[in-house]
Amino acid sequence: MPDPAITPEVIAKHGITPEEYARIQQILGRDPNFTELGVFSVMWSEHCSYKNSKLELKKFPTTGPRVLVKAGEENAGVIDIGDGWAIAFKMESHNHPSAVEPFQGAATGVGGIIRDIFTMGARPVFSLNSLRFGPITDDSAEARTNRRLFAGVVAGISHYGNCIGIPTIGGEVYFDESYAGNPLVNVLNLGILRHDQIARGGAVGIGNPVFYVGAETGRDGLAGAAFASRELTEESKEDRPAVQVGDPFREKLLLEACLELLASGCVAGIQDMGAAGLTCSTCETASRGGTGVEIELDLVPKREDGMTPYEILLSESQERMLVIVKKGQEQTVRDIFEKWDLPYALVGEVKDDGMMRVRHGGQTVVEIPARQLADEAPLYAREAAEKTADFADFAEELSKILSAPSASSAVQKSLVALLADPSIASKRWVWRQYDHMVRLGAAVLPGSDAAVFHVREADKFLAASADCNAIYCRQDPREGARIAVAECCRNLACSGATPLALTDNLNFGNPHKPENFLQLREAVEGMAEACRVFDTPVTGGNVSLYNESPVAAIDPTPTVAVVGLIADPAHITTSAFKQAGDVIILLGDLVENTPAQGMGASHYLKVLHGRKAGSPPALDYDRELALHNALRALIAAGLVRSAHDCSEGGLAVAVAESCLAATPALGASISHLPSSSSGTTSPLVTLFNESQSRVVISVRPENLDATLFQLQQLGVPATRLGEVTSGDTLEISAGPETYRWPLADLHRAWADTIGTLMEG
Amino acid sequence: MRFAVLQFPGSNCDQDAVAAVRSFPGASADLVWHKTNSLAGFDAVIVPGGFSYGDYLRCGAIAQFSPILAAVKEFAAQGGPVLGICNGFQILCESGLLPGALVRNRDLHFLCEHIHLRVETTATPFTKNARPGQVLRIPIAHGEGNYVCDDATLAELENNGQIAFRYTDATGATTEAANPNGSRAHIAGIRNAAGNVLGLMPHPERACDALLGSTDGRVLFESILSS
Amino acid sequence: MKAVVTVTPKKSVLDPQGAAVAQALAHHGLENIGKVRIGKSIEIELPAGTIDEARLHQLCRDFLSNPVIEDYTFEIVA
Amino acid sequence: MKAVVTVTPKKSVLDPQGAAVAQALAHHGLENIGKVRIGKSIEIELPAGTIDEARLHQLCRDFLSNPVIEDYTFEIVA
Ligand SMILES: Nc1ncnc2c1ncn2[C@@H]1O[C@H](COP(=O)(O)OP(=O)(O)O)[C@@H](O)[C@H]1O
Ligand SMILES: [Mg+2]
Repeated sequence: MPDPAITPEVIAKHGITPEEYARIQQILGRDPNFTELGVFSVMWSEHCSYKNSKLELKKFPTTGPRVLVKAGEENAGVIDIGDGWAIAFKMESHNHPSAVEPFQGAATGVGGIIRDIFTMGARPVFSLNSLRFGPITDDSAEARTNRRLFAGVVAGISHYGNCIGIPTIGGEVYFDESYAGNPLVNVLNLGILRHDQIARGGAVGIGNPVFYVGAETGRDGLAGAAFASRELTEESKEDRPAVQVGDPFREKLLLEACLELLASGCVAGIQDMGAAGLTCSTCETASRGGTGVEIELDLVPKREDGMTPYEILLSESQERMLVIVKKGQEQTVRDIFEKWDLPYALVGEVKDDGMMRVRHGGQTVVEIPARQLADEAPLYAREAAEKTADFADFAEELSKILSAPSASSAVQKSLVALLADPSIASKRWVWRQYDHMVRLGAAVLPGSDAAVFHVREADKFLAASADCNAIYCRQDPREGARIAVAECCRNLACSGATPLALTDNLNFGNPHKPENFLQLREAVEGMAEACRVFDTPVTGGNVSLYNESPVAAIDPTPTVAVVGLIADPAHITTSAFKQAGDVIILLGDLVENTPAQGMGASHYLKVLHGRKAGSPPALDYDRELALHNALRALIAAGLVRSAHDCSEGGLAVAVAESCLAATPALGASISHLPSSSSGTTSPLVTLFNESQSRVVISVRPENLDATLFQLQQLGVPATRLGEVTSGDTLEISAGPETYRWPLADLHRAWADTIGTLMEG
Repeated sequence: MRFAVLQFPGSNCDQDAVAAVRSFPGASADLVWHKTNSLAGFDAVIVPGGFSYGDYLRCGAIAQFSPILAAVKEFAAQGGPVLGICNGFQILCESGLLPGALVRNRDLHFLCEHIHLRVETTATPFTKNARPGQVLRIPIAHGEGNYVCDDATLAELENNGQIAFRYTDATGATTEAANPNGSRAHIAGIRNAAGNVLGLMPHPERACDALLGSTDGRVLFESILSS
Repeated sequence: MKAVVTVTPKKSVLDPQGAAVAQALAHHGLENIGKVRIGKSIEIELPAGTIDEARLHQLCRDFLSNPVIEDYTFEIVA
Repeated sequence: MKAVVTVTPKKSVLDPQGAAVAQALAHHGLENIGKVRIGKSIEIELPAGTIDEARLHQLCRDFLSNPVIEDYTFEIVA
């Protein structure tokens, strides 16, 4: 079948603008053929080129004394963790594929990010995942669809991660209308390596042979990068044949074979085939190496007959790698890949002419300057809307809600409703489907503030957390992004860890809409600023734009994940109360000193009043940093029995979670809430405000004075709240009232909600 | 004592088993590649967990034809101690070294969590140091751990004392709620008639280090090391 | 009545399970083996007359197969 | 030639997947549904004459099914 002629329609169908086409003509000095047009279209898609976001991403800090490989240089940044050991980690999204086929979409997302990590020469050690779905609570057709997506995504992550034997040790899941029809599936993987094991993705050494290793190329996933760079529409369903099916078993073999190959010393460069497959890996390795690469498509292992050059080059079949081998050491590759029963083929050679050249059936079918293709995509500074945030109405609305005569009886039911909200409720139904214990490292199991993992080969303790409160980001993307970083670092501090570095996944709507682009810019600037404050350089990440269902754009969701180091296993701290009689202390203020009193954009408003309204709580860097340092100091001094930060749902939810996280559950009696605040402030505010920089800790009674003294020295406000009890109730006195909740009721709301919704 | 830890394509608890064994004084462990056909020089064999051959077709179905399995059969026939953990248990059932089969969990989900199991027999080299009726807290991590067999086989297992572990609650009582996967007669592990081959779904190697929340798995390794 | 639905992976979609089984069969003496594809066979017992073909098609599409990656056929056995 | 092997869970053996599908179908209007059993359908492509019935029986018994829990049937399609 002859290639279609290149008409304006064909160009437009490839998502290439007339200006971009002119640029292609200029680069080539001629018209592209059909295959070359396809190659440009995927490389210049947002997914591969970041053409709409790159100018923003440059605002992130990427350097620091621990940074061994910077974000953007290679597949993932590499961070020094001491004693000659390093970690490589990055987050990646698979939102659109998961919307179309949740199980395989999520599964191949896991596979893709794992390849990025072992491409760096690192052995993958653990994964996290950050998920967003539409509401799952009612019996509507929409909720049924959301439950199907949720179940499918979790099963897909479980399938791939468990089979390959990499524990999924943490993550987050939220439910909100804005993700209906457009779920977010972001997965992080982290790997461990020695400093001298860092592998590079450059095609270096003129004349070096180029090997294709891994699964055969099929027609699946055709032009997925371009797919990810479009809005989801009804027609997207026609993209369905593009669905990729993952094979975690093959990937496990590929992982072991590649690490063995890298250890053999015969590798000059290595690159995974992710988005845009063979195309991306050939032109990127050539561009990085400052060389050219020529490959012969007839030699590529294929799953189907009769594939055209266009199909072979654009296929996104999974579990494949490109390896540039030192000349003369070809046999090593053959031996290792035969040992692992994996397909491989010598498909090309490194050239000195800077071209990506592809041959097929005795003819040259692609000849494009590699650097211009890989690294010189057009960059766009999109138009951002004016900032318009105006929350004047909100003060009035809030005072109405809080002064309603029923406010105090509302306290009783509000805590239960918040704990039963699927975004706050226990995610055990999710994480017990993930093998989080393989590799013998899960020192803190899922369910605490941060996951803690003992990396046995390096004898290091890493803590990791992923966070983003998208209601905050919707109301104020800059503040929301700052808080996401702060909250992540706070979670680490609660576990006894010091942050090392951060990775992010920027999930936004169509950047051509100025209001969406404003959100992106605000979030990036807020995040970049916070990264500087918390000293967490960015190791890489991913941008997922065009997250819009037919109805509307998603709430802006700049997910962040921070990885930290715990100096001494004795410092590992969890959120669960430990023993009756321990004293409960709040670090930080009871209520922030602003008109919104930390109630803006709160889960209380959303869950109890169906409103996403008001300005989010304000973050004060100095207070936040002082809090983290104080936590680490108290923990190192052996004073802290449990630590849990106040986030969604505020103080009451934090205390309840610390009760319920204990096995068996422990009660608490909060009897010392200062009367000044409870006098003038509604108990709803006292208990459910989401003011920042707050952590609930428990200490042994004999350590109370020493703890309070240290906190005073460190300048962190502290309030003694009450005691952990052995009883079966949570009891809180706020103002004139005392509220009592049987733990069994709270437990049912919190522990069983998601399972009951999902299992029916 | 020298342990062979088998390594199939897709094994993923092989390194964990090696690490656990090496944490005991006097024990050494080596990985043995599935294409090998001899176990000469080894005192005990562990068939570790994971997804051998992707668990495609049926869990453990493809692994039973590996060259190393022939060697395992010979080793077992001569009375050598063989421990199959999780996927290893499935492989031992598929290859006929243990009776019965393992099918999908009752609720169809993969489940990873700490559970309790009761020691039902101390007449195996891996449980001889345990107390009969001792309750162990050990993690499971499987999607297909639901033990099935026909009535005659079950009767035989019961009569010969071949049921090695049952799922229970923390007090040692068998209940539906404490049975994580719907396993017949709450079976978590069984042994062969001779007693030298033991398979179980829970992962004792994940319960050998206090840092990971339980050391109850150590008794299996201590038992074999003291024989 | 009994309906027997056969669900198979679409031709263009990767079938990792089939590929692994083909490799295993090749090791077992079927060297010249071609493709192996593994699908599901679903037997449904129903009182006679409960279901017509149109409804069964619908169930196959909505429940029993995943139209994104699978095809189905069925037979109604008296 | 093509061999199509159908493997089904034995009647006496619990089939959790079949039970779940039966329940889902019952929720969706097939109230009187009886048993649902989910098995496998395995299509094997081979050069003509590669395999005879006896050998295929053997493969089914030893590998493609587990006789403890499954039955099989096969068809050879030209
Ligand atoms: N949100 C982000 N923050 C920081 N760096 C990013 C972000 N998104 C992408 N990058 C970086 O841009 C580079 C290109 O990313 P990407 O195309 O996703 O790599 P890959 O080929 O592995 O998919 C990577 O180094 C990545 O880490
Ligand atoms: Mg990459």
